Amino acid sequence: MMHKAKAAVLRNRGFTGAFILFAVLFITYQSMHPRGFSTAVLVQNSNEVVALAFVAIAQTIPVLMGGLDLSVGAVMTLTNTVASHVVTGTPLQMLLGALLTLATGTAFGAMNGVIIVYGRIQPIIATLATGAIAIGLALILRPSPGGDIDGDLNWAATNAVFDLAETYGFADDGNAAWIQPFVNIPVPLIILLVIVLGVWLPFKRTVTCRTIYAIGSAESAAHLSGLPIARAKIAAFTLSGFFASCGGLYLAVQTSSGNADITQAGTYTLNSIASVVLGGTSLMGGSGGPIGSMIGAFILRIISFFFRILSIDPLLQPLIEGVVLLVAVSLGALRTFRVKNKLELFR
Amino acid sequence: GPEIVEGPGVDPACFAPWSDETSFMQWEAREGPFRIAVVNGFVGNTWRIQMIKTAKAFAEDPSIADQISEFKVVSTGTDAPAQLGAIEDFINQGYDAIITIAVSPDGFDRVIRLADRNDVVLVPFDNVLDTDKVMQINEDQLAMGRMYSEFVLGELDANGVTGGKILEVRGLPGNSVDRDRSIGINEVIDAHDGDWEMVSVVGMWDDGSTQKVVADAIAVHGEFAAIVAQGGTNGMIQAIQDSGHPWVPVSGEAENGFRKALSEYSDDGLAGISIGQSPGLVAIAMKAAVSALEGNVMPQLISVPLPVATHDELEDGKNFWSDLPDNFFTVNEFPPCGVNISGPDIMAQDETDLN
Amino acid sequence: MNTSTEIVQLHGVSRFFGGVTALDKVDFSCRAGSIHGILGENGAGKSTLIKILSGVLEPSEGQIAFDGRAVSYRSTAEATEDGIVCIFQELSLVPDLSVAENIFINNPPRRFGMIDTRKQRQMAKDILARIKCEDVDPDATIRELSLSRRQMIEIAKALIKNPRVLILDEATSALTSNDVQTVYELMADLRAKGVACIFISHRMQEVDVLCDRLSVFRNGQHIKTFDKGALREAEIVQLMIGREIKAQFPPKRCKALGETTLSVSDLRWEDSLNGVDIEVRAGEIVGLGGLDGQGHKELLLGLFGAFRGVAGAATLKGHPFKPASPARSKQQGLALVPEDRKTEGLMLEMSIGDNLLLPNYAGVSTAGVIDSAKAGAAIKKAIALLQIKVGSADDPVETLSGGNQQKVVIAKWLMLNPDVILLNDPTRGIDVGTKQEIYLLMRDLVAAGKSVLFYSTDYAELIGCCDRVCVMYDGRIVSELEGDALTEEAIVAASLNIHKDAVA
Amino acid sequence: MKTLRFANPSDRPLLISLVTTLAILLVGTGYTLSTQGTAPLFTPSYLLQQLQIGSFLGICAAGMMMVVLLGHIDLSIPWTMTAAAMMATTVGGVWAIPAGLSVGLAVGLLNGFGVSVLRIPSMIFTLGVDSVLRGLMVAHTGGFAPQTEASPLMRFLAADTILGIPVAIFVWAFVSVVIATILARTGFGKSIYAVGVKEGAAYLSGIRTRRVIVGSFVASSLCAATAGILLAGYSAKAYQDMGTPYLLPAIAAVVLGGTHILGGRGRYLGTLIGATLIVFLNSVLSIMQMPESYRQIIYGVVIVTMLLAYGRNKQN
Ligand SMILES: Nc1ncnc2c1ncn2[C@@H]1O[C@H](COP(=O)(O)OP(=O)(O)OP(=O)(O)O)[C@@H](O)[C@H]1O
Ligand SMILES: Nc1ncnc2c1ncn2[C@@H]1O[C@H](COP(=O)(O)OP(=O)(O)OP(=O)(O)O)[C@@H](O)[C@H]1O
Ligand SMILES: [Mg+2]
Ligand SMILES: [Mg+2]
Repeated sequence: MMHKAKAAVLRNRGFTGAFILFAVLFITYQSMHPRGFSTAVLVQNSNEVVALAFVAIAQTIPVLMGGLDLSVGAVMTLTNTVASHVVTGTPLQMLLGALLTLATGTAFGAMNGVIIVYGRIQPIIATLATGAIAIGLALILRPSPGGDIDGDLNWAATNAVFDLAETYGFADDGNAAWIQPFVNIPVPLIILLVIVLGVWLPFKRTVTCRTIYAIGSAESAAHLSGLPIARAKIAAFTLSGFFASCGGLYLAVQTSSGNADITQAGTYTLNSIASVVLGGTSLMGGSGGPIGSMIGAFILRIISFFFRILSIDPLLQPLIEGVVLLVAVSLGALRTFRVKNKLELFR
Repeated sequence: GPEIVEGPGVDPACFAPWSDETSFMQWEAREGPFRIAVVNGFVGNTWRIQMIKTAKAFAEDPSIADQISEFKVVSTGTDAPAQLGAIEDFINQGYDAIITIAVSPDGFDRVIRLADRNDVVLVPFDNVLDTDKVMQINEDQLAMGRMYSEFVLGELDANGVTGGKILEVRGLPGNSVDRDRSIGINEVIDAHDGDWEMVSVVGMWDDGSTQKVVADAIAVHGEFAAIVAQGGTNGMIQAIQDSGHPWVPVSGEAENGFRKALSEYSDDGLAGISIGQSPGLVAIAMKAAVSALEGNVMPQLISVPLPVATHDELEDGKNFWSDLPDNFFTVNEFPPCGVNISGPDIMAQDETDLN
Repeated sequence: MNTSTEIVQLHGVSRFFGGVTALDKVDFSCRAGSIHGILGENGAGKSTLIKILSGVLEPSEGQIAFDGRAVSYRSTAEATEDGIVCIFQELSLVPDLSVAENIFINNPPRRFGMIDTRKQRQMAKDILARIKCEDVDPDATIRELSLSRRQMIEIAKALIKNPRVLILDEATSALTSNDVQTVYELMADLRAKGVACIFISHRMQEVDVLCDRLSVFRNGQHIKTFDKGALREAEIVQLMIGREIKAQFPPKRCKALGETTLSVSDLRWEDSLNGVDIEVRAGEIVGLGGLDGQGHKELLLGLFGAFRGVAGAATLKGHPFKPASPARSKQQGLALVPEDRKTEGLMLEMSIGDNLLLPNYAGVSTAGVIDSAKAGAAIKKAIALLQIKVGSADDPVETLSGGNQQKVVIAKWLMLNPDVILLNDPTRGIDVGTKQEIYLLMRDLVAAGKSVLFYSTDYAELIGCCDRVCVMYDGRIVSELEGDALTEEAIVAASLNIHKDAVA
Repeated sequence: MKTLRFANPSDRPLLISLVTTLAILLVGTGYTLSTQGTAPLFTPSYLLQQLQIGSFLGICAAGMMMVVLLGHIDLSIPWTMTAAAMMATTVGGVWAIPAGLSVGLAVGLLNGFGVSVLRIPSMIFTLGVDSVLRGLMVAHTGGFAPQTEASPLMRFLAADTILGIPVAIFVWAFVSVVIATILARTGFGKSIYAVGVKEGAAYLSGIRTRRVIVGSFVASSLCAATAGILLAGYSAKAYQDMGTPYLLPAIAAVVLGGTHILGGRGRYLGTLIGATLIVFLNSVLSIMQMPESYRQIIYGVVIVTMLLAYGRNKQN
């Protein structure tokens, strides 16, 4: 049993490493924060990470397949602008609007998949191009930032469960006894976990998902094994679009608006790749998973949290941030020095 | 949160209300010294670096130093959640005032609500918010656009030019500052009775891009009667020079390089107006934050006078410096506000010398 | 003796790759309840035939019938539905997935529409027990397994599909003899159940032991099909290569040996090498024998500098030698023909010429710039030396057949004129004719004063080719056999370390 | 299908991108003819000017190609350009260009080290290096108030002309000849392809793969540094963030030129044409005063359409 557990940890050493790094950073930050471990700080932390976490998850699935999706940030931005137009009105209209937003991103992802599979274009390039298209569409939808998403929704979705109950007046405005164990949990965290686990865990147990891993690990073997390759590729990009649109939708709710910000889209795409790597997923594909990337996104965010509690020269902050990122991604590399068979370095 | 009160506000010479309709705000007075944070967005350009240096230097300035007990500056990049998160973090940490350059004119509802609940003074400046719920500080971008056009049209009138092409070099697409300046520019030109054809290119407020698009435009359109640029003006001058285009009336930002060129070539016929967004705005924002915390009545929207200089008003060592780099922004000080940290002081010296 | 129901039939099937005709109007059939061996040189079209049968490739022309009904498979999935299951020459396992996931890769047990991992693990355990691989953890990733274990998993993966036609394309080439035995039993079992097995192997003994019927292919054409025992081995070989083979192995020359070129003492690396002592002299072919996984590959790679932390002493041509990197070893006169030509030896999509020059650009450059005259001459020389069958040296090397690809790998090293040549199973998956050419070449090399260290899985080859054979067991050399002592029995005994154990 | 089958399949991308470039110029000319009745796009002065401006992108793309052929990517180009330009102008005088190039050399060595020795995916390592460089330049500007004026030699190389032809074009041509020679005619170049096809096999062939990788990254960074120095010369000064507009176009130029993004395949001529295509596309869109939104969409559509026309990955 011990032996098996050890083997399992070894097989997931990227994830384990990421988790430990995250825990160390997070606990250090919280203990240094004047209001560490309080609901307010947790709420703030989760708000900041949700959009990036969604985009990082969106990135993970194509990466597992051995491709990169350079359009995730752009799809997030596109759906953000869509949401800023349609998530308004009555609760029912808002719900429909949210679904429409998610459908837009999912459809865009599916289109990526179709272009990649039937056009036989490398994902990294295809999505570089479709990302530009997404940004163009976003700019048409929102030539300048704006939109008016319901303030209550914004407040309820970006706070703790208590505020959610209070805003919508259920569970005795958050004072009912049954809800007490949950009142301090940040809503954004719940949204993130429910969507990710709700979609990923079932998906993980399908042949399509297995095919995604298989393609990333050895595409020719997947082909010879008769796995549904085209379906899996399209599914991977479709899911990527879906998760990116979750990010866009949350961003819209969080900011009550839409913004076709090109640089922000680029930043999110690059940060999503960094999160995936920090989370222990191999860019070559085949191993890792979205949960790791979520943790990777947390790590990436926490690095900059420290600037708010430490006194560091503001003009040195970008340098420190860059160095820490470089060191963090290099940590995993220490393993390569222990590799005794140099040929293993090349796979 | 603040109360909406009747004017007039404190120290109107420094904190000038935007217009007659501007409302006034008042927070409950508290005891200093205060904890103040600046949450910047993007950091990789000279303007922002100069702004951050000004902020740090001003925090040490005797006129305000003893009212500030803790001062922190962070840059979040162009990432809305990160910027909102940083503001919220400082609210959680119990900071008294938070000064910010918003990455987007929208989307701050939540932190405004939080700031009000926690009695934190939130002061956006430069890129301000499309809201009247917070105290903000800016130069009037619309007026700036109008002045750009008025100046070049005035020059053209004086030279007896009644028609032709005018090149407009725009900034970052989707940005509200770009939008406002462009509206101002076009409004005035449309209203003029000359026969003008507008050609508009996107220079991203960046010297390189501007130089490229202006060179392109000159290559294709031949000659322009005037060039109205909002930024990247060093690049515009360079492109005019390299293409051999005659000097025509131009407008532009307040970079040192542009002013150097205006002064150098004004005898050859280069006429220009330089109006800049000043990195020194941050100092006024800090001052306004402290004033608000002290319980003074403050205008909701504070207008900082436009620092205008035309080619005939330039004076070396005063409003530009011929021996200093092109990129830094000449206008940094606002004497009516007691903000006297000049551009060369900020950029030419090491911080340690300054303090 | 058999039921003689023709389960698959091909009529006039051809397959073209661009200009290459891989299969030329082939008529072929195979019966249920039989084991059908397919023989042929490299590039004869065997793999192409079975790829067409199993839906990987579509025929350019011709018809296929299964159970008397015309079919045209567009994917392996469709073929699998009819019960045609293939174990390919290139492994179809996914390295990062677990053993259980690989075995049940596209038909996992499900519960509520989702994969039931617990049941999958249990079923994997069962099938692993059936193929006597109980030592394999169903949760281990394929990456963690040895090549022979992987081939067994591949067989397990085929078995759970309940094949009616089971195709093994050189699926036993890397198996240990124990596993080969298991596979024989499995196949006999399947035959009894009425399954048709199609078996491709270059190991004549295997084919001989196992098959009921044999078909010979040559140049994409079906030459002949006959029952086992109808023809003698020599006749079969003649059918395969289209000419008669006189002696299988070139004569060993009893020339006086030269100096010791490579000597190694107490070489250690990780768990795989536990103190190897070996000496190779100029003019000598030294064989490495033993069961799979006893450290041969590690010894060769370690000597060539591909490993870190190799301990022990070595001398090369009298000078102390520390394996540092392939580049250094190359400079010092070592060459290695690696195990897997496709992934370790060649750049498949690069041209034949570029592949030949790969280790040797310095030799054909002046002042860092390639001298095209020199380069062209070198390529021509290499092609001529090994009689590589090429259209143009600018064609990608992947267009060559396996044997010719292997020749390219060997040729690129010979161009450097190395003193010691390390060969890691160079004849695996190579046809008899080419094998013979390689044996001859090895002899020519040692005659020219080179040394060869030669690992092979084929005992006959070791006996026929080598002047001396060192048998490895558990990372050590346990026995050295020479002259008359060099017999199959002796190698087997040493491989199982019987002799040693008796002493200890 | 049949009609597009000329001599060598690897020539197809070249031909398509060449035709597309011409088509872009024709569309632009159609626009200028209809709006102002002139056709300046086919005048030598316009073409030379575009090539002059294009030389910065062209040089970046040449370097990027060296890395893409390995199957890697260099995301540190933006701030390598900026850092090289800023260090060059800070040092100034005759040492300006050597200073800028040393920045390139240092960055290339660092990138190469991270990718080949630490074996961190280039996508992430170069991204990290890019942000470190940005941090360094922010700190540099913040603490040292550097000079930003280009030296006379930098001005000459980027903005002057010889016999009416911009010097920058000669620089681009020089870089092109060097890179094309390396790739086609040297062992180092062939080794780049080999490592791009299969690093393990290259290593076992006795190629010093680490050196090859380091060498390619150095080449990429040196090209970026050269482009940065030229750009600073062209603008007469160095400024923060000057390299950012060059990253994605450089990747696009390489790919539109027919280089396979996963490495191992591609010809320099393609990259040259790819860079030219992007320069003219940018210029024509700017002339047509295309709003940013449509401009982005057109970029995307052009890339996808062209790659579809190339019909890559036809195997399987
Ligand atoms: N994808 C392909 N493209 C071009 N030619 C091919 C391709 N696949 C096979 N060929 C050619 O078809 C012929 C038959 O190949 P095949 O793989 O069937 O031979 P084989 O009998 O299995 O040989 P081996 O014993 O080496 O496995 C060879 O000449 C080979 O080069
Ligand atoms: N291509 C490579 N990628 C990553 N690591 C490598 C590579 N080649 C070698 N190494 C590692 O670097 C170290 C030295 O390697 P090696 O001896 O193969 O290279 P070399 O060119 O001979 O360099 P040196 O002799 O100076 O160490 C070893 O620890 C090896 O694992
Ligand atoms: Mg075969
Ligand atoms: Mg070494």
